[in-house]
Amino acid sequence: MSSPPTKTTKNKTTKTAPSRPRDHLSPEDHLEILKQLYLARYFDVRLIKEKRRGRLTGTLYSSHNQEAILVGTLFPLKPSDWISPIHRDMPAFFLKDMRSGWENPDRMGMSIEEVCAQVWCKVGSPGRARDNWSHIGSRAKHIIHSTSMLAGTIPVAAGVVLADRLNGGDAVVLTYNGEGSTAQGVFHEAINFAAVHKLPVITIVENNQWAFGTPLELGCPTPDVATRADGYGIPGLIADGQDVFDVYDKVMEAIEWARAGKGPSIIECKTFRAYGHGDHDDDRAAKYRPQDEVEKGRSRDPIAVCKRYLVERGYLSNADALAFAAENKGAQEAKDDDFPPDVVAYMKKGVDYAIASPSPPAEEGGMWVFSD
Amino acid sequence: MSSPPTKTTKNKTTKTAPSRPRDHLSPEDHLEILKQLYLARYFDVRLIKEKRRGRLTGTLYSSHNQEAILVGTLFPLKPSDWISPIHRDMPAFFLKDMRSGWENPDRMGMSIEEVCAQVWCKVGSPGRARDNWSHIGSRAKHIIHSTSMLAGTIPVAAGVVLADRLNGGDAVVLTYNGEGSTAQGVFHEAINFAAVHKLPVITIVENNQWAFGTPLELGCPTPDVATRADGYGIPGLIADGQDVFDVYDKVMEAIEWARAGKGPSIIECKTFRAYGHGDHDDDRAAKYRPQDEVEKGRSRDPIAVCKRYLVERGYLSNADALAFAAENKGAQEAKDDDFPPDVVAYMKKGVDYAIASPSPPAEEGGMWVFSD
Amino acid sequence: MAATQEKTKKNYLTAIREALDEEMERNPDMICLGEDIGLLGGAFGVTEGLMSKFGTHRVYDMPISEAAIVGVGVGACLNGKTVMAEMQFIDFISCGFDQIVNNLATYHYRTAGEVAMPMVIRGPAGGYGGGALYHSQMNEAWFAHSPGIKVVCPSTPFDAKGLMKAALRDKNPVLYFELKQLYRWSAIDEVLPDEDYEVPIGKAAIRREGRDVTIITYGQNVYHCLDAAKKLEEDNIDAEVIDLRSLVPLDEAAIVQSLQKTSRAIVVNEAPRTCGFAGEIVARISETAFQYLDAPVLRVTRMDTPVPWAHSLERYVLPSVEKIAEAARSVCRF
Amino acid sequence: MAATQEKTKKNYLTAIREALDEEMERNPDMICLGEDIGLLGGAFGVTEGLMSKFGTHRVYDMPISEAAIVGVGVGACLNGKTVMAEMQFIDFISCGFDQIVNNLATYHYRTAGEVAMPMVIRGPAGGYGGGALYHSQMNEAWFAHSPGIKVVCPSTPFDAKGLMKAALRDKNPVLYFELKQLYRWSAIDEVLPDEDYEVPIGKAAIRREGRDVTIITYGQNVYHCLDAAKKLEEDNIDAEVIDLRSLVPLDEAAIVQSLQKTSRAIVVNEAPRTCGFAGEIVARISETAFQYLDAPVLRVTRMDTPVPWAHSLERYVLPSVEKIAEAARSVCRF
Ligand SMILES: Cc1ncc(C[n+]2csc(CCOP(=O)(O)OP(=O)(O)O)c2C)c(N)n1
Ligand SMILES: Cc1ncc(C[n+]2csc(CCOP(=O)(O)OP(=O)(O)O)c2C)c(N)n1
Ligand SMILES: [Mg+2]
Ligand SMILES: [Mg+2]
Repeated sequence: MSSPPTKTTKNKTTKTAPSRPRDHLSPEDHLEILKQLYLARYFDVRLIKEKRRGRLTGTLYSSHNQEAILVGTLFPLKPSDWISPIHRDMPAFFLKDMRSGWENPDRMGMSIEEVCAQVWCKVGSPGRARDNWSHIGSRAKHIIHSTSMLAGTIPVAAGVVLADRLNGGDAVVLTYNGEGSTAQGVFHEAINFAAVHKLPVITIVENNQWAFGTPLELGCPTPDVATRADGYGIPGLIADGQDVFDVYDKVMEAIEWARAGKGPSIIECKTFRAYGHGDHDDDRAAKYRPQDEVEKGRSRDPIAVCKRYLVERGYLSNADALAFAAENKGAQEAKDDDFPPDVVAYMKKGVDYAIASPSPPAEEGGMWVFSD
Repeated sequence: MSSPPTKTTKNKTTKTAPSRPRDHLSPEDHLEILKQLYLARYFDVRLIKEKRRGRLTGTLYSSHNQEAILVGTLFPLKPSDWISPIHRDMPAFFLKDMRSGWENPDRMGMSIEEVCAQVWCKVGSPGRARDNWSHIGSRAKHIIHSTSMLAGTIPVAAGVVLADRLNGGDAVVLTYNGEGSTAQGVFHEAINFAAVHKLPVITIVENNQWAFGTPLELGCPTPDVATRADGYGIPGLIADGQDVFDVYDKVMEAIEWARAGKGPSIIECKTFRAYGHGDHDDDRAAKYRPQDEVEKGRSRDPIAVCKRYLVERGYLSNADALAFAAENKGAQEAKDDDFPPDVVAYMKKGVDYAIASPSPPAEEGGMWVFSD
Repeated sequence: MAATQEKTKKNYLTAIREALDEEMERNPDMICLGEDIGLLGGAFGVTEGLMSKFGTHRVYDMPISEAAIVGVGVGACLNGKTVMAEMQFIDFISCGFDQIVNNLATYHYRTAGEVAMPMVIRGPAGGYGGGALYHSQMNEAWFAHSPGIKVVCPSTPFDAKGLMKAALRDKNPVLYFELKQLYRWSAIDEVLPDEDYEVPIGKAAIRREGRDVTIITYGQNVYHCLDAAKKLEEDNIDAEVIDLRSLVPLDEAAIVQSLQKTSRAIVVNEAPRTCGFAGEIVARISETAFQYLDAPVLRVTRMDTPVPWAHSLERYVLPSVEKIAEAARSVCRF
Repeated sequence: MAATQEKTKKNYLTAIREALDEEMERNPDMICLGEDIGLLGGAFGVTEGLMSKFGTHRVYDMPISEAAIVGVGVGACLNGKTVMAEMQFIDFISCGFDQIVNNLATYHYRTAGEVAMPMVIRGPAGGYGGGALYHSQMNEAWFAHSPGIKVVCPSTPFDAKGLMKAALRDKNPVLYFELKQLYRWSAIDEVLPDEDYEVPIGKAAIRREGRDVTIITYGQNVYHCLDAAKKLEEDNIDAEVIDLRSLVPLDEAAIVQSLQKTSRAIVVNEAPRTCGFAGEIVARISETAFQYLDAPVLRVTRMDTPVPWAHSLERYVLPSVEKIAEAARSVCRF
């Protein structure tokens, strides 16, 4: 035993253009993807500002700099597919099935109003403000509700698609996880089960290098989290988490694999957490994370990366690319006019609704313990 | 994603002789190993007979046909190394550190008397008959006590060697597990932690193809359980569990790796469960397991395999090999004179002690809840 | 001819198996998850025959992964299934604990009623069999303390079948404790009704009427209490024995009604004493029936120890007929 | 000059941190395991400074693996270490539940005393902070019901430090519940002794003397009870407030002594009602002090619900000064 085993998981990006799933996207799709990146970023920026103004009570787990993962994973889904987002994935709730139309009331995603009502802790939330932050979901919209317990939703996801298969469906499910969460026992139990039964469970690992105050190497023994897939004999892909199209390609591969009945996979998206773990951690994070690491990690803004690609491909003019300069701006710097007006207006509807929505009546605290 | 990832774990047996750890064993060591196989087998045979005569109350989890794993993993250990056996590893308790002398009262293994007293549920057990079957241990002898919860002792093993390292020791720890147990969440948590800190935790997987009534493929998605190692970037070796020397070689490799500070490893020993899961399951097992599978699985008796090798190497004469014909005999068939007399005598001491030992006084039921 | 044929009595285990079988038949959306429940038919044979009858897509031999068993069940319920999840021994439920108390039990609450969780988690429980620390537990109190799960524990074949049916038709998660010592205890075999029936969750049964003291219990201790009641006749004490059958929800009315008559009570169960369900009953009585009490309510429970292996030790820590009778005498003397 | 300098008061969090720091110094065999406890210094900063002072070989930033945190701790104890294991929130203890109740808690028992387990598991607990279902739990009853673990819950900086020291010197596993709402609540800041001290495990404290009714509580509810006691003065009710500090072992003598004086009691805690520790106290009182009672013992607890998020909801289900005062009035009216 003189050398450690060679690694099977490698970045499978280096294919040539013709077979890339992204090439089936229309020019409009490309622009829509950029728009969704703006929306995800604006949502986050807006909430951070609201929180600083003292208008929100909960902790904010910013998805800044990680938006390409959300947009890139959600865009390839069918409406009937399932997802289970966690704390850092708030925009996923409304980005799901955005392709069916931002204003379409029947789309299989939450409305911005519902999501904002949740953030504002109002009764208009799909969970009527009974559990906090990202712990919402919707059976109707095929969004799994999570608890706080990290990785705890992966077995649930497996059960959902098990049932779906029994019902003759062909849905896949995407579960979202931080790299730190992959250390949980239930991560193993669930993926093992899914692999045994070749269930269409796609585990998205948002590897932002930090789990709260703990760096990757103290939570995971291998430099790539995708390596965890090797233990189950399932594909482990690595995507550039700053590049929405690379994420899109990898997820599309995984979806096809899963829908064909070949089973689960893990997609590691390499990224970097822009701020503290939550907004309460911003100041401390500045101490435990080296400044140069932070600068490097934030140097490839997903909006900028996307724009560059769109310009290269001729989908976006240079002038349009410069029009809304949200990229490379912190939450405080970024102004409303750094974003397309329809993005700002969309969010405004959500915020207005949330503010108008009442707090839940106290007696509801005692309700719904049991179903009758 | 057209093909599943290639497998990194392969059987590393096919080395040429000179570098094999076994070649450092003396002729006497080779004969001692055969003797230990006899002893492990005789212990099991004897208990099955005692149980059939109604003299034992607990369930017996026979290690018949799996003895090469116990002897082959324990022989290369230093006295100060740690082990944590589970239900199918009863002989491990007394086989540990047998090289320091079967009768040596200071050796770092349990006496046959202690182990028999446990089986007979008597106060002479190291655990004073407070918990059943294999749930004994000894801090003094570096044997970790297990609970029933499968894989639950792996984190304990990691903690033991973590502490040992802090104390300046160089001990390794072997944990024993069935292939079915590797599906437990805590298996993942513990090996992940050990891998992060490169702790000398060697996970022995006795892959006997069945977990109670569940075949391998319903518990593990890959044909080789050693593949689980790939997920942690640690070595996963496969040994022929019927061949005590192959097991010895692989464990020796893992021990050197671990003592050199290179971290944990998993050693899968391919074997086959001879009987039912426990003796209560013998009749049902005959129904859920195809008869030809059972016959094939039992066709390479570890005693026979060992003898053949010893004869080939010239350590054992053909005549001596025929002298005690325990191999290929079921528990009912095998007679005392199929075993070397000193093996039978050794066990007899244990049984006599156990029978003479009293049941624990009732009041002890209320004792030792807390330490004072 | 069939009419005159004597009906066969059935044991507790068969009663559970029949309920599972009939509900699998009745409800095509029901699936079963557990270790060794299919090919083998379960460690005790409770699920024997289910896989061959209903197929591998309705009966799953799961990996040894209690958290995944529960979590997968939660997902299946979320997507329209009814789930029976077996714990091979109820002791191993601790390995799936988080999924039960934080995910399954709270799902309906968190979603303001959007999602129901029709799951039954069942498994062999209880001591008195030499099973030692990890094959003897009665850990119902952990779950009674976790809002959102119903908890039942039948003591007869009739109740075992009827409560299982009720549990599998309930929209809420139900923890169903079965006593492995009762599985094949022929003394309690019963003829079961031919027709479909349920035993409603939340209703206690009076196993023996009496005027002097109420003995409140459930599970296999019911039989210890009945034996103790017989013994107490010698002391001219006429004991009433209540078998709760359901712990959550609890039939408080049955308890209060009995206390109005007897004014004295003891509570018997085999779980560890501190924070066990016996204590809960004492507290409920204090809150709802204090005015009827002529004596303190005493508990006969396991000592605050694990269940040890050796017979001598196990008997020492668990409730016994003698300990029950003695406690009853003591409250009657008060 | 130092002598005349005014001593600084310290908060609850600092008291815990000082105890950890001093014990790490005193006991070279002590190690700390937990998520984000090193580099970051803990989610709340309780372990701040420990890693830089004692090094990465005594303070471990663990993977997000509660079962491994406990299990590794068990192994370290087995091999001579004293372990402090942090749960980032006590709610996550459910993910390490099996290792605690079946492995850690029973180790001494199973080995007939061969092996002691000097481990303290601690973590932020309790509601009233808008933490919702998974950042608000008080799940002490699960562990009080699991023989072999001591359970403590300090309410003041002095007790927090003294109980932590006692816990870290105890040979048994101790679950140490700290109230996150008290961490930095300056109203309870105290000057802590310069010299080393312990608060013995198993001793209650009387926070207010009174003649009419005994209010038994612990944790942050101590302050609600003291406020209620003040309110009750308006009704000419003189309440005694007992802060248990330790649940296992329990200071029964303190309770009985108080009841001999007051003859009336209520019990207040923020855990769910059924099978919570409040019920246990009612049962103990029934067993040991029934003869002194002039009224039923009532409980003021969380409703049998999870802790919901929105302020309106959370307040509705948790004990409040008003609910406590009302229960006390009601037993005094009885
Ligand atoms: C079982 C469990 N243990 C601990 C926590 C506390 N916790 C919340 S987020 C977090 C860090 C998560 O890191 P990672 O998975 O990398 O996700 P990220 O926050 O970086 O997106 C921790 C430890 C938890 N929520 N659940
Ligand atoms: C956590 C847990 N779940 C379930 C069981 C019940 N159980 C005992 S042994 C066993 C099968 C073990 O199979 P394997 O690991 O392959 O070991 P083998 O018996 O084949 O040696 C099961 C399911 C247990 N002991 N612990
Ligand atoms: Mg992370
Ligand atoms: Mg096996």
